[in-house]
Amino acid sequence: MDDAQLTLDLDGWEGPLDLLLSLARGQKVDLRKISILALVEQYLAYVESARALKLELAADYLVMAAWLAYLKSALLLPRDPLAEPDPEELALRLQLRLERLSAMREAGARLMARDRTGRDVFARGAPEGLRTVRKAAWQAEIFDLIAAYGRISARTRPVMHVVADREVMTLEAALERVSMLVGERIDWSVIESFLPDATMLQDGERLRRSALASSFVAALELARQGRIELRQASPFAPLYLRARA
Amino acid sequence: MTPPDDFVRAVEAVLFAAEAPLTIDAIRAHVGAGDVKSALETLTANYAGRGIGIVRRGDRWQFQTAADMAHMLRRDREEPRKLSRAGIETLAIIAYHEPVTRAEIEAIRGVQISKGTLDVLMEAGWVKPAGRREVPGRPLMFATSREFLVHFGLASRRDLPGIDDLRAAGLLDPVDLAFDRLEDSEDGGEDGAISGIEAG
Amino acid sequence: MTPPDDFVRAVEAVLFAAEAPLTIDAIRAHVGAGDVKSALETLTANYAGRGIGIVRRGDRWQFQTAADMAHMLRRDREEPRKLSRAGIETLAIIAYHEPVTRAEIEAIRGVQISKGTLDVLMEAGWVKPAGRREVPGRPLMFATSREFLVHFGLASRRDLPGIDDLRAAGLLDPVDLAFDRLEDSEDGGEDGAISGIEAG
Repeated sequence: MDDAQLTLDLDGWEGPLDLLLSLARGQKVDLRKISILALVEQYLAYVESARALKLELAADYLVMAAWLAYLKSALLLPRDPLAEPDPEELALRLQLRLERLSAMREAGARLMARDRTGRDVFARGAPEGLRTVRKAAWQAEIFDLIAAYGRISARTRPVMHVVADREVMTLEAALERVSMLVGERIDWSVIESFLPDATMLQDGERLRRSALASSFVAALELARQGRIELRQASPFAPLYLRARA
Repeated sequence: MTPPDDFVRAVEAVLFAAEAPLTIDAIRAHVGAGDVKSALETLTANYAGRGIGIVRRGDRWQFQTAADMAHMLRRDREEPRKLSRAGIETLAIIAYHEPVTRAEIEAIRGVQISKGTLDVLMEAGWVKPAGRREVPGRPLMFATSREFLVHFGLASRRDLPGIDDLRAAGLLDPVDLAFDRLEDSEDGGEDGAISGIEAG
Repeated sequence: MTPPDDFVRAVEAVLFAAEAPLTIDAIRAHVGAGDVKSALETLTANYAGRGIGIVRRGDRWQFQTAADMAHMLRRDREEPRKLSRAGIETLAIIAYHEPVTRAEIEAIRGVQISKGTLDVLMEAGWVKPAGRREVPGRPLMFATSREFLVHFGLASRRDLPGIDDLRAAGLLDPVDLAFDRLEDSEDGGEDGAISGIEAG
């Protein structure tokens, strides 16, 4: 690879390591047997020629050039066993890096040369396609069902009130009671005194009112039959009863 | 399959990769000179009885999956889903009152039901149409199915608890009703007995 | 040619109809219970030497045309986009070293990766982020995808060209590790066992 070609390819380098690898390949030996010193000299010569042509080199290339110049001097000077880092070590590391880059470059080329889908091999042009039909598996428990019916019943059924039986005093009973009691009385007696003792009975107040109504009607009936007399001073005043003499 | 010669292989590959059925001329444009028709016949014979095959549609040829394998290309995946509240209430009404029309379900439920609700119940296989009511409009009636009994673990509909059972279980005591009753008794009113329409 | 049994035919039809490579589980979801793997092996043998065939790509299987039919099929087709040199090298480094960080890629190439390079590889669907390396800065790692295997016709990453030789030669180990090993062996120590960062 001559200088002219290197110059032409200036834009093509993928960094200083790439340039070094190309130069190393120029030695046409296994990278493990490469002369690092020769490689360094080639690189420095390339950078010099680029400068002579007033080509702008990226900073990476100049940094590498400076480092290689240091490596070159270290390799040429008599070996100082205390020198750190050991120039042989630096040279070996550079060689290892070149090997790795080279390996990946070859791997990339082999990868690209494979039978690639859409270029060399093809999938089916018009596949029928596979379909997955989602189907609901409906779930409900018996409790949900029963509870739902309970809920509907409670919510919507007409609520019917049934009035419980309760004790009343019938008109017949009142007639009998009033006609019997009135005969035992000598003087006028207020109608309430003919009622049964309400406090003795369960639900007494209700029964007392029923008895009052029935006894009043009974009193009217007995008066109509001429068996008793009624007396009341004014509307809503106490009503008195007395047996007819 | 015995490997065919390269010309037949080429026709096979071209037909496979094609995005639409191909005429013999179109195939030839890819594979070059050769007896395409005879290659297609060889391929048709090669694929006889396999899961895929070569078919002719008019003057065009294509690969396609065997007709008896079509059902394999589609698969059903069951996803568990819970019935909605409307769904379970509608199902309960049908179960307790069947056969019952949609209007009757709505009257009992006190709320309209959407068309989808009955569809879901029929899709689930729990409800089926059960003739028509002989009244004006002849509305469709619905009833529960055998799958309904199986799913809910019932020997028959008589196994469904009656209203008295529901009451005993407290299932007729939703919060609002119980609350109303509490208020009544505080006012000194008597307990209203609910006269249940006997179900079943 | 003996036609295969119905289970093998079903696997054949499903794989043929699929729009993308299928896992064994996906095939089973369509064809039902049976030895899918053995059916795939039967089919692979059946199609050996034909114009189309069955290949494994990672844990998925697909039909595709035979590689030697490429010249018949390229007609009228667009070439896949050409990758830049940086793109090719970066892809190779990721494939052979995955998972790998951007800094590790740059160390091998001796140059920074321009922003677009990884984007192009990810856009092509060949490279995907693969978690973060648990070191300071938690850098993102990259790895190849299933589409990478499909596109480059690899049954698995073990099929990457020359990967075994590269690993055996220590060329997939970082420079520091390789250097230490060389030093060890020069110091008369036993050959350092290759404690390569296991790929894949």
